[in-house]
Amino acid sequence: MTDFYALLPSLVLGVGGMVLLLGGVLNKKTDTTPAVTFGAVVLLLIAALLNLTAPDGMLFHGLFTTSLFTRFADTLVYIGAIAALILSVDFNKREKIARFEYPILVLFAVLGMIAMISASDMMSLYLGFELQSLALYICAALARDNLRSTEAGLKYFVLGALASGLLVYGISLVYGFAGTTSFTALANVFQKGADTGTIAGVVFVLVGLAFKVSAAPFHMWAPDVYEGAPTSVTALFATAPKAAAMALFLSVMAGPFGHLTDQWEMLIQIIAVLSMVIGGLAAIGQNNIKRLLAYSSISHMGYALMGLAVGTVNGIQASLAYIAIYVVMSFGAFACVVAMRRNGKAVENIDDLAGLSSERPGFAFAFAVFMWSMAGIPPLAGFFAKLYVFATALNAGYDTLTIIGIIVSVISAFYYLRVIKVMYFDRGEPQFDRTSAGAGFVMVIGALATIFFVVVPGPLMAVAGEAAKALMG
Amino acid sequence: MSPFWDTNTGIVILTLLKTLALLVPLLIGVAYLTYFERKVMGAIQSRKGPNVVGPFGLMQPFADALKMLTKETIIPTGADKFLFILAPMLTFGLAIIAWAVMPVNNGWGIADINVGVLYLFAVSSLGVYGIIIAGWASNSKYAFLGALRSAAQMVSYEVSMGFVMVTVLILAGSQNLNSIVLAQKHLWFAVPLFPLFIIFFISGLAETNRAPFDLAEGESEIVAGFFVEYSSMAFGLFFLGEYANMILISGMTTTLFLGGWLSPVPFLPSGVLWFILKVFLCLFVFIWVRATLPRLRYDQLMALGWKVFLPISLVYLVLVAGVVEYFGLLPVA
Amino acid sequence: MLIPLSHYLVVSAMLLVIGIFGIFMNRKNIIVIMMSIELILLAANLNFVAFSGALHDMVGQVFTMFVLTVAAAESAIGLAILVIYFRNRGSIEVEDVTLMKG
Amino acid sequence: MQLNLAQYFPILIFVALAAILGVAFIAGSLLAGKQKPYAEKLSAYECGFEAFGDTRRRFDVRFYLVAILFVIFDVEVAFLFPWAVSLGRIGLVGFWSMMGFLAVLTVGFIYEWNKGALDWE
Amino acid sequence: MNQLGFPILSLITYLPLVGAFIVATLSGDDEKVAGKARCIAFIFSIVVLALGVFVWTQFNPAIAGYQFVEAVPWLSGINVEYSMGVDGISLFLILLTLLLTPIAILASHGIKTRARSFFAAMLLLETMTVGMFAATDFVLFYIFFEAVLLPMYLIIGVWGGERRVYAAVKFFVFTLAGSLFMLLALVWIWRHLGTTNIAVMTHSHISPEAQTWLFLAFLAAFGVKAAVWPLHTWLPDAYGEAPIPGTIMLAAVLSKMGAYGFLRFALPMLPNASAMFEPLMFVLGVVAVIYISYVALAQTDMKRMIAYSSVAHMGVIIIGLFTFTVEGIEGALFQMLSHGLVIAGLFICAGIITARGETLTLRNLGSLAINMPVFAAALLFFTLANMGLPGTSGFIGEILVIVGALKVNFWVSLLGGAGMVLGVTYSLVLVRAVLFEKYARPELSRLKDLTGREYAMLVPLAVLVMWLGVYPSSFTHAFDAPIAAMVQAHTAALNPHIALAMVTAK
Repeated sequence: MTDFYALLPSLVLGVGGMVLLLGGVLNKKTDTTPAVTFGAVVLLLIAALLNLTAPDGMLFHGLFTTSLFTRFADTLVYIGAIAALILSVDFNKREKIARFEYPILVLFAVLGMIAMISASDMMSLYLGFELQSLALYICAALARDNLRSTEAGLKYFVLGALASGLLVYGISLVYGFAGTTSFTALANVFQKGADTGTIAGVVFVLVGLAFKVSAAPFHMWAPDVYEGAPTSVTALFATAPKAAAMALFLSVMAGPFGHLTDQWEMLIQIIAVLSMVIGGLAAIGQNNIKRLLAYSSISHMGYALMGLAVGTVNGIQASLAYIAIYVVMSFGAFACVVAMRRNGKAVENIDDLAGLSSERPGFAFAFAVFMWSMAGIPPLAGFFAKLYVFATALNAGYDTLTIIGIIVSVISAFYYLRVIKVMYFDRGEPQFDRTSAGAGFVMVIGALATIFFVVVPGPLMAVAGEAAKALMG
Repeated sequence: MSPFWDTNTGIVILTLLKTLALLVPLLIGVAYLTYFERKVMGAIQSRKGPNVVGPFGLMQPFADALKMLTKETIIPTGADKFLFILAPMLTFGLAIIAWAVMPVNNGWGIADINVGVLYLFAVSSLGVYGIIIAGWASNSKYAFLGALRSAAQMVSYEVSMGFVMVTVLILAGSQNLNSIVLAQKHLWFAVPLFPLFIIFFISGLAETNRAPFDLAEGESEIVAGFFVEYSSMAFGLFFLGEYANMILISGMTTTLFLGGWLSPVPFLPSGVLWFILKVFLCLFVFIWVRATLPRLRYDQLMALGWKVFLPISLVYLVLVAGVVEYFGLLPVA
Repeated sequence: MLIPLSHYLVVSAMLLVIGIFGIFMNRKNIIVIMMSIELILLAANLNFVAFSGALHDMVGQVFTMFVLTVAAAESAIGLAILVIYFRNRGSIEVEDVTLMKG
Repeated sequence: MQLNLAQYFPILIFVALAAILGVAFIAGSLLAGKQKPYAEKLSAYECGFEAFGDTRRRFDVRFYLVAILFVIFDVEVAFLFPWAVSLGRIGLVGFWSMMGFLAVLTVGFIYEWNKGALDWE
Repeated sequence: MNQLGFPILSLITYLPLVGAFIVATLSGDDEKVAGKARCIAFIFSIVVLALGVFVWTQFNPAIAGYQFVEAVPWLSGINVEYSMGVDGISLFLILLTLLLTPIAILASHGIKTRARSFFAAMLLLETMTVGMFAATDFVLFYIFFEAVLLPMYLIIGVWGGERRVYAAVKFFVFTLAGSLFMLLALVWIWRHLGTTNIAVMTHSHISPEAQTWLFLAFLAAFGVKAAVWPLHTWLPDAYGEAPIPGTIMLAAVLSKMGAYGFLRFALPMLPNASAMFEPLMFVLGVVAVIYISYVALAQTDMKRMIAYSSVAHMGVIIIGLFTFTVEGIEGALFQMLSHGLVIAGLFICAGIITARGETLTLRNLGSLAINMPVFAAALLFFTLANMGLPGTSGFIGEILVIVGALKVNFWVSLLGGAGMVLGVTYSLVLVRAVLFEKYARPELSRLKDLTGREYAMLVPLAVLVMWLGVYPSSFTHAFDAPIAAMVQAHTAALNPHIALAMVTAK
């Protein structure tokens, strides 16, 4: 029965998704997209609530685990997905890419993410990983008559498939040399150290995961995909899958490979530093806001990985808190990008934001809040995210890492600043379109959360701490 | 057995002999199938068929073979030479090697492997390659289009064929073809699985690109389909392959549904003759169908595969599995 | 008949390398890239099956089944995306995939 | 490690024989027949017209669709094979697991059907 | 909690935030709503000012430590509390902020476009500044310190002059880069001292070597904010381009943040490093006073001239701080208050001219004394106070600093004093150019004298300048105790045996 209760959220998503699919395809007379989207949001909400009450434990003979950690990460995924879906309603309609399949694909992607977050066996990990990837490949190419979108889909597919290929190859090596695919069994085996074959496997797994979180140097796909995919889809990419992939990264590195810290620690550090630096520097030259946010997300992944590089409970806690805050900032920022419309057309260039603040002060303010928060300027949430990561890294003696992080975060503040500069200082001809209720709602929620995080940072940190403890055991 | 047959060389020679013992009759069978077809079609169309070369025209197949052998092999200029030659060999070879697992009599299967059905399924799937390669390598529009059509067609029918095979497996509880035949001791699977039996046979027709599913080579539309550019023995190999495949499908039908070598008559002994007889029966139906039914349109053909056969076989599979599961009829595997 | 484990591993490693090179060196056709991806998955499968035999453990083979499924789904989706891309672009040359410089 | 490959030896023999036969036929005809090629003879057959355009360019997207559908269903059959054989040993859980799987597949099938993926025209 | 049993400091800090929210969400036409927004903002700032005065009345000057302390757990996990409090040092800086905000709001009569955002930003700025002065936790301090950037960046960039974008970005970049070093210092301190509570930090022992690095970090952060020469280059641009209310806040309050940082962190926490860097700071201070005074002399724009004079005065403050004498530090602190009031008055005068549609180029001005006598008197008064005329607040601050410096180093005292004399020259140049030179253009003769609103701005400032100048002890007695304690601790840290002697003497 425990199995059943813990399974309930997934069941709701899976069965509900299929029901919606049938409903959508069988009703040919009316446009079912709004109804299906609404249904999907409701399903996600139900699943999110059920998830909060799910019991801890091992499911299906150790294929899955539920713990506070998984519930924490799942919640982030739900939040990101719900926000992205809300954003998609109006955007997709205006861009004429409204298809009822999209919310269903999101549901299945979320199902995959949940599976991979809860996975405690390489097999379930791989299946969850692929379920979400496959659904997302399609999402990227959602605007199927748009060259950029299909090209994004193609790129995402090729590199994503390569990543999962490397991942599964790594898993095969780990399986072969350790003799098992179960996380707990692997952890036991690796207590005694590991041989070369295993380490090769671990490296492959690590590379595959790094691809998925788009950490440098495996980040090349992210800017193109972010730019090419429809904005509503990019909003999804930047939130839920990122959170899920980071959670997976944490659970794999801290779980089965937890005893191999000596082997992977250095790699994670390198990846973290490269991500921070490349994401931070490459964003400077961008003029497309989606590309900018892509690089920014690469850089954010670097900071989040820094917590993992520390490898302690506090480090994981900082990472989790970072991702949580990142998800909020990210969906907020993308709500703003989704709302960037002039004369009925979606615009994506930073210069198109000129004059926004005089015409739409609220919108501009929200956008500025997200940009500043991403830049890590107090008193916004993004600052605390960084502060915690730096504090834990420093506490664990990673002075160089911390200093690089701080310097990069200051340098990268300037490109966020540029967005604000354009919005507030540059004069442009107005005529921004009315922001849709959905985008406005997401924007407001995100902005409020970002601004007022400073008031009560305690609960999030406490939950993140407990989740980290649940993960590290 | 003398110790010689237990040494490695002995095993090799023995297997070789066994293989030849199967192959030679098979090839002769293929040759005479063409004769048989012309004769049957002749009879159906109230004419005589081949009757000049040899007594009753019995030497006709050899005459044909000789003719083909001496013809010029034309390789078109734009063709990929290697693939062009490879394709007919592949088609022919695949039709041959499937026979390695076919139990013509109890225990007579040359390779008595326990995944026989899977092997058959796999080998018959590979048949598509020969056609695709031929169409591609020819560098001719007709060949290419024909190849695509027959590939799509074969592939479509393979799915329902797969479902049918799975249903058989549920009843037999084994993938070993020998065991499957033995499981039909009391009741041929054609009886409880009658709709599937029909589907299987019709899919077999489609798999072999036979009438009424032969539109990939429909002369009126795309001349000869994927082998329009072939001549001489390369063409001959396709030809042989097609007939070998017919025999193979008949053999599979016999094994999976008609009780293989088992005797249908209670007091007569089972044996290889029964097998041959049943195969003959199937082949006769093959030819009969060709002689009587008109060709399907391509969309009808695809719709039949996907919209009729697939759902029926899927539903029937579930039905059979459910009945078997809940009425305790499972074969103890 | 005995085939040592290491032979399998070497073959699978070769498949992997060919696959990766196929992706990065290939300048012609996206289909080739998709085939390379399949090759990588095959390499993993080969590993799984070989290890499964060596360890007398069924998990590897079960894993292979899953990988096969995923590979099928992946190539289905990949083909679908490729087709719609081709419809828009009119070409599947790798060098043409340059609308967005990354 | 020892995989039981002995069973498959006859198949190897079969493959070898089939290959030999194929090669022999082709080689025989090459030797026996007179080869007198010239350009006209070697050009692709286009009902007597000059061939134009590239043969290996685009073709109907529906063929891709069929390929995609096939891949999906064929893999599913691959799952069914071992399941069918071992149905007796895996009990009700095994039975219903596959039913669930088939249900998912059916949903997909209904979707395809209604989307017109199965219509050729 | 504290002597009031009520988080009065948080109330003072966040009340403007509420006001900002109300102002920002006003609905209506942009033009029409401007007056309403200004009115609401003004009411809020006055209420907060009243609360601040109330705190002053309740303040016990005899206590050296923090009063009205509030502390609640905040950032779990990294051991940071939300804690606020005031002592004699921060009390008057908070009051200065509270006083100048309503005045700046009054001065923003000319802001017509996007007025809601502007007044919201002003109130936000007040929150951040007050919060920064009241914070008794380093993390909290840092947050407010950085957050000040956000509204100020917008105020300069949106409502500023022609080169506002350049100025705003330069301001942001300089300050952010500076505070980067403070952040580094912050994490170092958090790691090595295990606390970010300022009071605890101040009494922790830090090795001299670490002190050196920390001092350099603080120098970068606070030096930029305080516009210590040569880190001041953002300042003339920012002051010059910002709208008048923004300039008032920048010059009067924000520049004090840097000096406050030195006083709060660098001196008490890093006695060895402070002593070591004393000569450097003196040099910087003296250079600022003398060189910048010359630069000011060369300016052709009234606003920029006042801006440079402000840099020069910051030099005086720096000198005073680093004398480590009670006189010097008190002088510096006094000078901070005085300068805040005086410079605000000067910029208001500049604003009065611009409000009448005139440019601030000195060449285009002249003889304003003829038909704007009251204005002339005010400008003259503030200019005199700026150059330290006895009887005004400026005199007290400067004389205390010179006395303090004399105790330490004659030359510093001499050069500093000489610099102040230079201040006289540019002040006079300014006054002459604006008030007494003959009409540059005939239009100037049509300018009207002060309006009621302008009186309301200038009179309180003038009164306070007089009060500070005539009766300084009503202010100094509040910071006697903390500064005495600080100097004592500083001496003790440098010479342990003296500390021992002092203890035994008691």
